[in-house]
Amino acid sequence: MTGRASVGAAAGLVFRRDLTLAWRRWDEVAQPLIFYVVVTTLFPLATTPDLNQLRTISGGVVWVAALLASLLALEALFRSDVEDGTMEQWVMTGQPLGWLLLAKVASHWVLTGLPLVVMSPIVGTALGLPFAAWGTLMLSLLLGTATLSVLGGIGAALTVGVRRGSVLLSLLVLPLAMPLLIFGSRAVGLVMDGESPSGPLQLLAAIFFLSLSLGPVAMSAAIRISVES
Amino acid sequence: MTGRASVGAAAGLVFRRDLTLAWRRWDEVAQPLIFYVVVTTLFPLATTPDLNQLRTISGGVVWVAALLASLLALEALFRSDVEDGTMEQWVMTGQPLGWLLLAKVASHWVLTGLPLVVMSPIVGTALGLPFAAWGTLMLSLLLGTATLSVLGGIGAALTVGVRRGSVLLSLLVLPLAMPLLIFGSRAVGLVMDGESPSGPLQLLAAIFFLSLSLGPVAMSAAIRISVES
Amino acid sequence: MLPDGARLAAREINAWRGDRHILRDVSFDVRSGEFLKITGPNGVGKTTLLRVVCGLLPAESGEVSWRDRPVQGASDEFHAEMAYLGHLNSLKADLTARENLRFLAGLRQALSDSDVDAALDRVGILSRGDLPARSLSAGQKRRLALARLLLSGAALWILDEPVTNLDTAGIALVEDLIREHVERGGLALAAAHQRLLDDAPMLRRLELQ
Amino acid sequence: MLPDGARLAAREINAWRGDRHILRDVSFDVRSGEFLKITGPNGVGKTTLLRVVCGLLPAESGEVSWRDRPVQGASDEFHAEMAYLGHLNSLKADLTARENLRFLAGLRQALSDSDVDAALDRVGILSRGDLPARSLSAGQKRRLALARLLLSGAALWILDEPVTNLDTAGIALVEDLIREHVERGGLALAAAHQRLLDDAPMLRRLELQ
Amino acid sequence: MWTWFHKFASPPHAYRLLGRLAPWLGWPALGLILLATWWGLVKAPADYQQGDAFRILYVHAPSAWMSMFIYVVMAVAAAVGLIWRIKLAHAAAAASAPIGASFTFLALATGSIWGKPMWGTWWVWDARLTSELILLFLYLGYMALRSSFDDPQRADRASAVLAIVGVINVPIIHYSVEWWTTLHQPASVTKIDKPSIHIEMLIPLFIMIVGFQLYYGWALSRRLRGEILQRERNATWLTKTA
Ligand code: HEM
Ligand SMILES: Nc1ncnc2c1ncn2[C@@H]1O[C@H](COP(=O)(O)OP(=O)(O)OP(=O)(O)O)[C@@H](O)[C@H]1O
Ligand SMILES: Nc1ncnc2c1ncn2[C@@H]1O[C@H](COP(=O)(O)OP(=O)(O)OP(=O)(O)O)[C@@H](O)[C@H]1O
Ligand SMILES: [Mg+2]
Ligand SMILES: [Mg+2]
Repeated sequence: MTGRASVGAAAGLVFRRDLTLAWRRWDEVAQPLIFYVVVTTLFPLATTPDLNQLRTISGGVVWVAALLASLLALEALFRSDVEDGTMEQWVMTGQPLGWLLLAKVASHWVLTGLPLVVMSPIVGTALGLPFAAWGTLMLSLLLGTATLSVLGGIGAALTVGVRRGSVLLSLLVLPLAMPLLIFGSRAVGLVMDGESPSGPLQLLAAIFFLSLSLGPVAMSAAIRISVES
Repeated sequence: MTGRASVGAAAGLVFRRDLTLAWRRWDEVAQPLIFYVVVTTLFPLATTPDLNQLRTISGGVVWVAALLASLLALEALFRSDVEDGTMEQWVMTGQPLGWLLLAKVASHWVLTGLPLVVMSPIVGTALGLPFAAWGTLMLSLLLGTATLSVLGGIGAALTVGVRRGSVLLSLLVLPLAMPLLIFGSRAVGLVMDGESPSGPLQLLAAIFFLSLSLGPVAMSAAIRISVES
Repeated sequence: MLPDGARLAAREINAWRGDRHILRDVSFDVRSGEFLKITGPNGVGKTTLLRVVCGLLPAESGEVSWRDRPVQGASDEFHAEMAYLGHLNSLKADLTARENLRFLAGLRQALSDSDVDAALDRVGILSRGDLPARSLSAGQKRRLALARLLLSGAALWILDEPVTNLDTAGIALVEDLIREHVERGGLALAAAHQRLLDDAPMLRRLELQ
Repeated sequence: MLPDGARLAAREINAWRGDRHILRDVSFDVRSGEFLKITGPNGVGKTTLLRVVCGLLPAESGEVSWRDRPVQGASDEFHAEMAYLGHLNSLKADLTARENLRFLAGLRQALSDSDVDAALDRVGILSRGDLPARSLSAGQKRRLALARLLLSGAALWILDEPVTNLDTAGIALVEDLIREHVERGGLALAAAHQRLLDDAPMLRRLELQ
Repeated sequence: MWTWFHKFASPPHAYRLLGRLAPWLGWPALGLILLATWWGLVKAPADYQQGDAFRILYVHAPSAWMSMFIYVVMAVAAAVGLIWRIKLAHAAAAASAPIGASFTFLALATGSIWGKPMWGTWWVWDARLTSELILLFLYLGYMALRSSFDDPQRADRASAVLAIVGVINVPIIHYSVEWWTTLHQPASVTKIDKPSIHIEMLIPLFIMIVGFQLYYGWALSRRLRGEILQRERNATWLTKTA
């Protein structure tokens, strides 16, 4: 034992632990991605196969699917750690809890958000999204899913101690997620109309940094309440 | 103690237990509804507020939302019962396990599927779905969500264990859900075009009875494997 | 009074966990009116043995028989006559103590409210009957799990460290429950580290190593 | 050697669970080199008291102080010096024993692989180091949780029924661990139903009722 | 000062004070609201552009403002409760939520009734309308979260976190008309320097606002008394009062 672990080292451990756990249970991790692909590929089947009509709404469809897929995975974010007593140990490490939770959220994003971003051009193309909009779609999804992970982290931390948390969680998080959806799909829409998407993208970035600064405090306050029992 | 409980009584208890767990409060009953409404409001936000354009995809949107809502809650269907040891007790009640699990799936459907069916006309109308299509939408959703619950139950039973093989099988369940989505939205599409939806509806009914007859056996086999540890 | 002449026998059980051969040719035999205490250090395979007997784990070889018929093919009949208390209490944290009993023990036996209350009273947590299991103390949870046994109507009790988390009065309670059950013609198997009915006449021992 | 002169004091703690007044004016005082054993029947409030001390439950009134400063405002400093072992083992079932230690104890102390192995060896499960925690026996899980304490580098140990599921050798191990820790200048609190260091000179008792 | 504050915030004192306060808020509220309704519907001149349809403004704008105002009050109360551990503040936040949700609903309903003649549709997915709808969901989420906890203390603190996080939405509602081009009316009354609205229309609007504020005070004190009763049901002062 070479002395006290630094905050960075502790956060790094949390991050690596979650990747390790995900590797052991990759069927769970794959769920959101499968959902995302299935929803977007089935959307034309469920609605209309006409690419011209699809194209106008493709950005929005990809965005909604990404939003819902992220939500799918959020519910379990803290649950097992609270139930098996890991979380109460984290509260008592003497390390700033907010940073540990942020590291956990980051690994969650790497596991669920990032794959959605990476897959989005393929999925979008299947819906008729033009090549020119790829960059904007990916950038907006990058910011959007990351923000959603933080906001969802707050929601998950609040609802982890209550019954039927999943529905309550979406009730809390979806309203906060609506602006993301609006700006994200507007950015894609703008670029498809040949205009500059920088306005909505900047707003997305602003929301991201806002939630990043609020997230750790709110999450750690919520988790402290949830471990009380 | 007035003697051994009958199978029907046991299945009834499982059903009531899950309702009790979920229905502790009025707001928990209302939450699936609110969730559903929120999910479907996201679509016009992300795509287009134009009702004429929305109308053509409204059936598909409602159907995709139903698919998500079923998936959202299904993942955890058996997990807590397996982890806290309830499931191994069920295995050892001497009652036919398949029926107990079917009762559990039924209560899950009553809590998540049925509210979606009931709300669908309102939600559909907000998306421009014509009155004439209400009946078909509700009937197709009734069959579809029930089938999804059973199929999802099989998937959940398979994935709850740690076995690697379960992953492949869970990947098989989602594709099984695809025909539901296709037939369901086609039925709605047909009736909106003034044609008879009975073809796809009959197919849906056939899939439902098929899954109902397969479900109990498949679920109880999968659960017996997952409690072995 | 329970049906008489019941007999549980295990013959040369071998079981593996992963790549470890945990149980090697374990045999035992318990009859109506007997209590078998299984001892041995941590990790020796007590839980493994009990779960094999319950049919929750497959054995590599050997046979478990109940009333002189192999358990293997007739597990529903066997399960209907036995009750298992594992390391886990099998409680739903969100249901009250009463509901837990009604919804789990009720799967086996048709129960009236007074049955449930009598069982809660016997294990000393009647006053906590309407608390969610989540709010019970560790020992109260274990007592609730014991109450489930009382309501199971089973002839064979299989107990894995039943006195975990119990106070002195609780240990005496478990001893009384087992004694009464066995004297009524039942059978009991328990894994335990502590003293448990060590001087009682019905005790038989199996030491794993 | 741990820093000396540490002192944990609780003054007139009152705590409620739901609408029950569980702890009424509970006070105690432990110094470096002492071990406080908390006893009392099931459900009396031992766990509640320990969790209040840890700051995991709010007290209605009263104060816990560490090194003569109230814990309330300075919980990170306090937590850095204490380690809690609850009824739950706080293990991730899918991680191996080694990984469990590295990822949980590592949050507090920078650990090398040999530290982890030494701790596993001390609690007697070194040979099980690469098994997922899910596959460990109940007693082995408890031992793994004890290994976490050894690696915490904390001056204050708060133990809730540490000997749960342990065999006779395991109980002796816990006694040795506590004795060594306390002799090194540490403090320990434990709730227990069984005998635990009952004749040791460092023992102090608190009986709840 | 601090001791005075704690005395004021003590449940028995607050309970009695609120009981005495309520009638002084309730009756004036009723009077003012009736007066403003008469003034707005009958006395004030019709709008030269919109005709009589605009008269719904006298309900719409005040209730929209109240919906935001109450949310801010709720978030501030929640923050006070969280930081200084004052139970009464949490109780005030909890008691405010349903009132705020009702005003939000009223704003949405009157807005869409007004939107039908003005914009030809009940609803559009426009930034102000959407953010106001989100406000309703926030209120509902707040109430749902509260009722999901058995323990009022935990419910207090968990819902407080949500209330504080959600307060970001309030400036978004207010500035939405400036940040995005929308159908909705830009600020005309709340412009600080010179309101671009006729004084004849302004007076009943202000009366209505004061009326709504008093109504809020009245409803809050009644609900707060209920909350206190609920929370203190085991306390000795209550058994003595009863
Ligand atoms: C459902 C539809 C509507 C909603 C949700 C809504 C919402 C709001 C909100 C939240 C405010 C307060 C904004 C603030 O002070 O920051 C407001 C004010 C106002 N609304 Fe609406 N509104 C709706 C429809 C309408 C319509 C159709 C009109 C008229 C054409 C209208 C006219 C006004 C006016 C004049 C104000 C006062 C503006 C000011 O001075 O700040 N609203 N509305
Ligand atoms: N996959 C595996 N690979 C190797 N060993 C395993 C595996 N799974 C379990 N084991 C070992 O099998 C044994 C299981 O023993 P079991 O749980 O039956 O012990 P026990 O006698 O009940 O112990 P305790 O007193 O601690 O409850 C343990 O030693 C465990 O390490
Ligand atoms: N919401 C509640 N309402 C009423 N009583 C409660 C509530 N939550 C917990 N309790 C009671 O508080 C007590 C908690 O005790 P605690 O867990 O501290 O006991 P303990 O001394 O650790 O017991 P054990 O030896 O069984 O672990 C129990 O008697 C429990 O029934
Ligand atoms: Mg064991
Ligand atoms: Mg305890």
